Amino acid sequence: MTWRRDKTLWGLTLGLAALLLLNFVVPDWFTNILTLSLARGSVALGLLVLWRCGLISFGHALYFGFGAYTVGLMSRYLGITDAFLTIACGVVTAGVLAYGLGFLLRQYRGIFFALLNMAFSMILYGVLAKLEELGSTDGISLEATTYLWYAPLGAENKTALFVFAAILTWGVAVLVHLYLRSTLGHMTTAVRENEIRLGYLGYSGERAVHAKYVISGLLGGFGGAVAALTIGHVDPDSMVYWPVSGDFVFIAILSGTGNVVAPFIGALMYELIRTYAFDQFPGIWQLIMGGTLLAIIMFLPNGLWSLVERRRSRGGPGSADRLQAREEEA
Amino acid sequence: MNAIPRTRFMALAAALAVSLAAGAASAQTVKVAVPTFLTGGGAPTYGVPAKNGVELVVRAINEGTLPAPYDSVGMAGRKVDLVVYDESGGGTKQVTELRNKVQKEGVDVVAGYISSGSCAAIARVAEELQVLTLLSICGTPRIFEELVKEPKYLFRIINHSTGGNVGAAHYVVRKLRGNVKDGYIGINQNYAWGQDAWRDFNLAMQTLSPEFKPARKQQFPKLFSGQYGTEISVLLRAKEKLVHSSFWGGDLEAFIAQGTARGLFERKTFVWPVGEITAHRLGKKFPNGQLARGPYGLYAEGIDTPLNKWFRSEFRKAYKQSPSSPAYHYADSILAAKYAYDTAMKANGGKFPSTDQVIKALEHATFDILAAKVKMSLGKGHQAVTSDRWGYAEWDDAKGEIVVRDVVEFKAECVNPPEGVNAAEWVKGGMKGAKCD
Amino acid sequence: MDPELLLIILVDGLVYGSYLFMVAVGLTVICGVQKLLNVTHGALYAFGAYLAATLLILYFRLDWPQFGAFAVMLLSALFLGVVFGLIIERGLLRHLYHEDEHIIVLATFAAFLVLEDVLLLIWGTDPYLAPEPLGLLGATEIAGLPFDNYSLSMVLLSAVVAAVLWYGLNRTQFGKLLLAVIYDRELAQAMGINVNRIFLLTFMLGSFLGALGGAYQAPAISVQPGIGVEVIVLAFAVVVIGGMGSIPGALIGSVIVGVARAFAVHQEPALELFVIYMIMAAVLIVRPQGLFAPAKPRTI
Amino acid sequence: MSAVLEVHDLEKSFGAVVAAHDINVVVEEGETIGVIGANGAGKTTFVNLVTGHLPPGGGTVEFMGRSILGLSVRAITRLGLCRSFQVPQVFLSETVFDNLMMAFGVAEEDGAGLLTPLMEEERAARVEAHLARYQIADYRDVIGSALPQGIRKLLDIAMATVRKPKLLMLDEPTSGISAEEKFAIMDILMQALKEERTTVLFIEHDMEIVERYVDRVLAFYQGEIICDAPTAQAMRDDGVREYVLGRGHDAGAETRAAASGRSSSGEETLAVSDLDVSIGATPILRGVHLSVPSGSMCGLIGRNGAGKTTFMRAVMGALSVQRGTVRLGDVDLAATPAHRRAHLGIGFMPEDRRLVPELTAEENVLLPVWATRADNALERLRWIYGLMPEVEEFRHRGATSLSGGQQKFVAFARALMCGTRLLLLDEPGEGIAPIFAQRMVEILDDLKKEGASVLVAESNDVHIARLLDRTFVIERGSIVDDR
Repeated sequence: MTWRRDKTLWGLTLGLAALLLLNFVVPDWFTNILTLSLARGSVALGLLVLWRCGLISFGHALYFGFGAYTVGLMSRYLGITDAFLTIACGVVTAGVLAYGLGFLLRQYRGIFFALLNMAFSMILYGVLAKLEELGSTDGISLEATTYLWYAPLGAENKTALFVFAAILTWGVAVLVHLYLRSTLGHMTTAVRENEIRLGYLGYSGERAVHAKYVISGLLGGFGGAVAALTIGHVDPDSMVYWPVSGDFVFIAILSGTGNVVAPFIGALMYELIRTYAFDQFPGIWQLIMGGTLLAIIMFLPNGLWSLVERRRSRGGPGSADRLQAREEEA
Repeated sequence: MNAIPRTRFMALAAALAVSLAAGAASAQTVKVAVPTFLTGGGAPTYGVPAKNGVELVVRAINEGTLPAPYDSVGMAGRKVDLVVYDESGGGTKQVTELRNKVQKEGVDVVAGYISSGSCAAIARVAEELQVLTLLSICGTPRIFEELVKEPKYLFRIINHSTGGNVGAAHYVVRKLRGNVKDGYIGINQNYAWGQDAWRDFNLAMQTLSPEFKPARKQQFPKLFSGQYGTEISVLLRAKEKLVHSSFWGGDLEAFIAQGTARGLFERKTFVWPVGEITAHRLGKKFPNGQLARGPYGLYAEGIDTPLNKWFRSEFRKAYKQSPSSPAYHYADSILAAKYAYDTAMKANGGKFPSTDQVIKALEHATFDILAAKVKMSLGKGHQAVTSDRWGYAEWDDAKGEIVVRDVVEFKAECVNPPEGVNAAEWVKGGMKGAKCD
Repeated sequence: MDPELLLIILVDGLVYGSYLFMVAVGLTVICGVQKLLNVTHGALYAFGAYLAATLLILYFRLDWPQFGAFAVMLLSALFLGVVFGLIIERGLLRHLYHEDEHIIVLATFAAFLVLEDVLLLIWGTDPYLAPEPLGLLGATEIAGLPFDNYSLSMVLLSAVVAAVLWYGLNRTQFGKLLLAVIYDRELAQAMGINVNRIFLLTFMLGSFLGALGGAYQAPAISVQPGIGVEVIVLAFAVVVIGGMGSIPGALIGSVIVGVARAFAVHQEPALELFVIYMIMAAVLIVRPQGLFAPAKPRTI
Repeated sequence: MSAVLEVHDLEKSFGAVVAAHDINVVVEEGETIGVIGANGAGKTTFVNLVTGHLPPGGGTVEFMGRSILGLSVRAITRLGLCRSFQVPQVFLSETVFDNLMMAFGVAEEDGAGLLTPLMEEERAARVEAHLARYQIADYRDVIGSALPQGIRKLLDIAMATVRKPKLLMLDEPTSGISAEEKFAIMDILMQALKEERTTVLFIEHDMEIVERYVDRVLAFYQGEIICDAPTAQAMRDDGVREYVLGRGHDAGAETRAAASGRSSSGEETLAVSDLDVSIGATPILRGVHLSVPSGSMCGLIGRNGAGKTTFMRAVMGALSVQRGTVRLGDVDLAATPAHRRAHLGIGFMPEDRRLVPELTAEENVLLPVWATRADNALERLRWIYGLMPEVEEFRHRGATSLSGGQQKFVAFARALMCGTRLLLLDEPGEGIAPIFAQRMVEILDDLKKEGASVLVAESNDVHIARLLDRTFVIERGSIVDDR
């Protein structure tokens, strides 16, 4: 089991290639949805890192918004539109915030962790909605994105952004996958099931949670930065308000925690369901989203990825144990 | 990662995508997308009346039953295919939806948007998507001043919000000097519209009559908070007699209910830049006060153009109530589109015009809307100005409805900055170049 | 500071605090007994407000005694409590009690989304106004300012609700059985207590209180789409501040937030928006379990 | 020899309960020390204090010549002071291999090294060697929750030794392991530890284990060390005999059977056959047959973790029955909702008392009556007070203000309140002072004379053997002896 060949890296790379090829086939609006899925998927990936150790944040729009606003403010006040620089800054500022708040949050588990995150995201929402310098509720519109010396316009810019985002997201997913394979990354079950034992092995659960929290904050910032570039606009209502955090948890539930690929598939499914519901049933699209979420919770509690796992578990020795473990978790 | 589920998943996604793409436009109509609030707090007072206004006018356009000059069938001879969709959910969603509507469903014109946040979010995207977009209500002057300085596809068919609040200040200084001698205080919702409204009003007051002082601290309660007991205490305690409030919708209705129970409106005079819509709904329960803005809604009563008479009577017939200003604004945007298409066709020798020709026809144009004339004179010919009307609202027992008395009409050039001047700086700088009378 | 102003701040704070308490108390009851955070509570509040407003409008068309309005509010809350209690508890939560607490929160979040649209399907987007009861009780002058007695009666109502709940929980047989269920479900069952029925009754009670909060607010607000979304975050914050499941905690938490907010509005309006979250963050930093929750037992 | 651990004047109290007082211990390198004492004597608290899990109220702790007072568990562990647990603390959803892999990973990596892959060939080889040393390689791919108790215990200890600690503290290494297995497992363990030259301090109840493996004994009683001496000497110590071994009271054992009042009528009150019960995916009970004849007192005897509590919970309906039947008279309990048992006349006393803290003693006793609305409640209460006059004395005190023993009596009274047909008592004598345990036996004796049907679960039947009409010995979830 433990020594199964690691196919995820190949899968990720194939996925990247497929995405880049897909770009030539699908219509523009679909490219837009794909880019947004990459952004939201990254945030959900951050939630996955936390969720594996039994924690859920109902306030990750905090980091999403932080990354997005960093990009927005750089564009507005510094005139910096370079994608490399703005995304890097968005990621770093979100990471620094997560590092700071992490000292407090790492002491909490369960619903308190979830709600305290929500409280912080609502404080950020309040600040953004209040201050005209930060665009208030109207938000901030971004100048067209540039890539070092390359400054495409119009539809070309969207394609460039998609390619850029896809490659970066690939890199991010690979890094997270490598992290999850590391000793620190493996401290998920350990934190969820038995922090006392972890302490007596020589590492503290709080430190492990802090590390994971920073990683999830970085991913949130990354997602927010990419989303800001994709939308071309940042505003508090659609980036920081609490239902936005709810959407990320929705995607995480939809995806399942099985693999780093899952959140991206989940995010795409989410976008498609939402677009479809909004198109076909404009009056009751919330009802459809809620119904979908309920159905997932009731019938597919381990998310879409469990479909993959289930198929895989039919073959290969030793997989039954892992499946059993999963039932235990439930 | 396993290959099999992935292919299966991609197939599923592709199937979804195909089913989404179905229903793309047929060629022989003008497809008009109308974003408006169908859910959430903006729906009842703004979104739904707006939708009603649009649907009424579009039906009439397709039947050719509008009065002149809009009495031809369709836009440039083609029937209008209307797609109304929800504006709630914030800027991100609106950007995505706009893309979907344009790229997936192939709409030709977008006419709508209530919230400034939506407008700010989609402004550049509309230009990028090259779709003719007529903004209907969202008030922020930043659209053409900051966001899109070289507009091509983006137009706005009403005054931006500065005009309304400057008009309010003019009216206060001219008609309500007695109520403002102890100064004035503001209570506005804590978001962009509320903040802008207070700033414009306050600056205009300072320019027009610096002897009237604003209160030391203004109230900015959270949007949709619904509980105003404490704020009402503060207002009751304040020495200032005049209160500026750009509240709207459910917040305004709750504020009025709670304020009435505590005698607030007997002690203070209120300036409501967007109170007109609520006055419609509350009727007798609406406290007396100043209302804004423009020749719409209540203020359009008694404006005897054939278009306005038709609109008021048909609207009453269809929806059992008078049209409020959002109904006017949305209907006006459709009229603007029709004007542009029809004019462009004429210029094109009777052939259906290209989008560029339609845009050319609309830039710098002057044309009739329901109850007034608009001039597309600002924002390089993309931002309309109209005159602004202010008055004192009162319940009239005899008529059984709210009437407006002491109406003063301010010319468009009086309450709007000249072309090329930033609105906020114009007000701050003493409203130079304003032509009042 | 001016003592009159202090008095006014206190009264304003109590009125706002009682609003918070009425909004949060149902949530905290369910949270305490069933150990779950119920997001549908926001929808219950909205349903309560809608039903009460609709019935009040109808009621005031009749020529019946005006004070019957209060009975109308109470009855609509009772009706909703029973109906929704049954539907949500039996239909949804019963199947999820063995799940992780996060999953239950998410399930109620999903149910909340569904209910919001159901509300729209039933009542449409039109706002409902029924302000008549607001004027029914007259006004009182406190420190030179008129206060409407309806708002003040909310303080009384909160006090009554808190007292009845406290008495019911600590002084009646049913309450003592409830304490046993709260303490340990398995033991309660072994002692012959039908925990399933207690859960259903508790959920109905919590739903009733949520709907009552909405119904009593209905005359003071414009009842329209979206009112549930705002309420749920406030209620969560109060429950977290007071300690999950603690009724005195919810009461004291509400009063603290209410008075702090009134202070901000009178003295420093710019801070109003943050008051509740700052108090919540501060309480959690100092007392992670909230003001009134018991400490957890040792694990090894 | 040099001192590995020096503890001086260690103090700790939880509220009014003194858990450690004036503790002075010096552990020399290479020693094997046994810590003995009744439940609640402060043994585990001692380990918790030394390893940094609990902050001491006072005193000094030096490890390898350096003060470790105030350091975190993590830091102390990294210095080489490790421990195992009474209830094994393993990662239940991970395999044995993965558990150890994690342990090795944390032990071997620090700083940036924590970001290198956990799974690597060389580490895996070390894990395999460790598995072999502790003879658990057969269970390599079994997840923690599915392990037999003894193996789980070994895994717990194996995880604690990954770091090659200077000093290892084991908390009841043989609890929950059957009598046949215990020496085998201890041999494996002590052999492995000797190879690594580890100094060991372990808490143990089983005197056979203590006498066989330990050089020196520390005896705890009510938070204090009452004896610190070489093993043989300690076993002869009066204090140890009185407070730890409890042998001073054994004199009454010869009255066995003499007191058995009525004989059973032959009908069965409780009849359990072929019962299988699992918790999660782990089977706990396998094919249990057990019956309690009407009017008899039966014992269910087995070590910690043998399945006694699981059996009781299954009868009470808290766990679902996978297979088999559970009948009370002619009622099929498996098909009856859990809360109906009290209505049917079954009284249950849980091992850990579980009094509702907000209520008084009497209110706790009355709970079942309120729930079942049974008749004759006052009469029965008076009868119970007659049986246990001490409960009547403190009936108005809050549950939390009572001592552990008093709480046990209240829990007992509560079970009696509705237990008109059958009483299930889970370890009534466990975790309370000998004087209370003695009194408990007296009450059981009285109860027996009244002709009640009772099933008592105990880990050993030393105190109650004479009262039992029938004894079922349970081991690893099966009844192995029925006498």
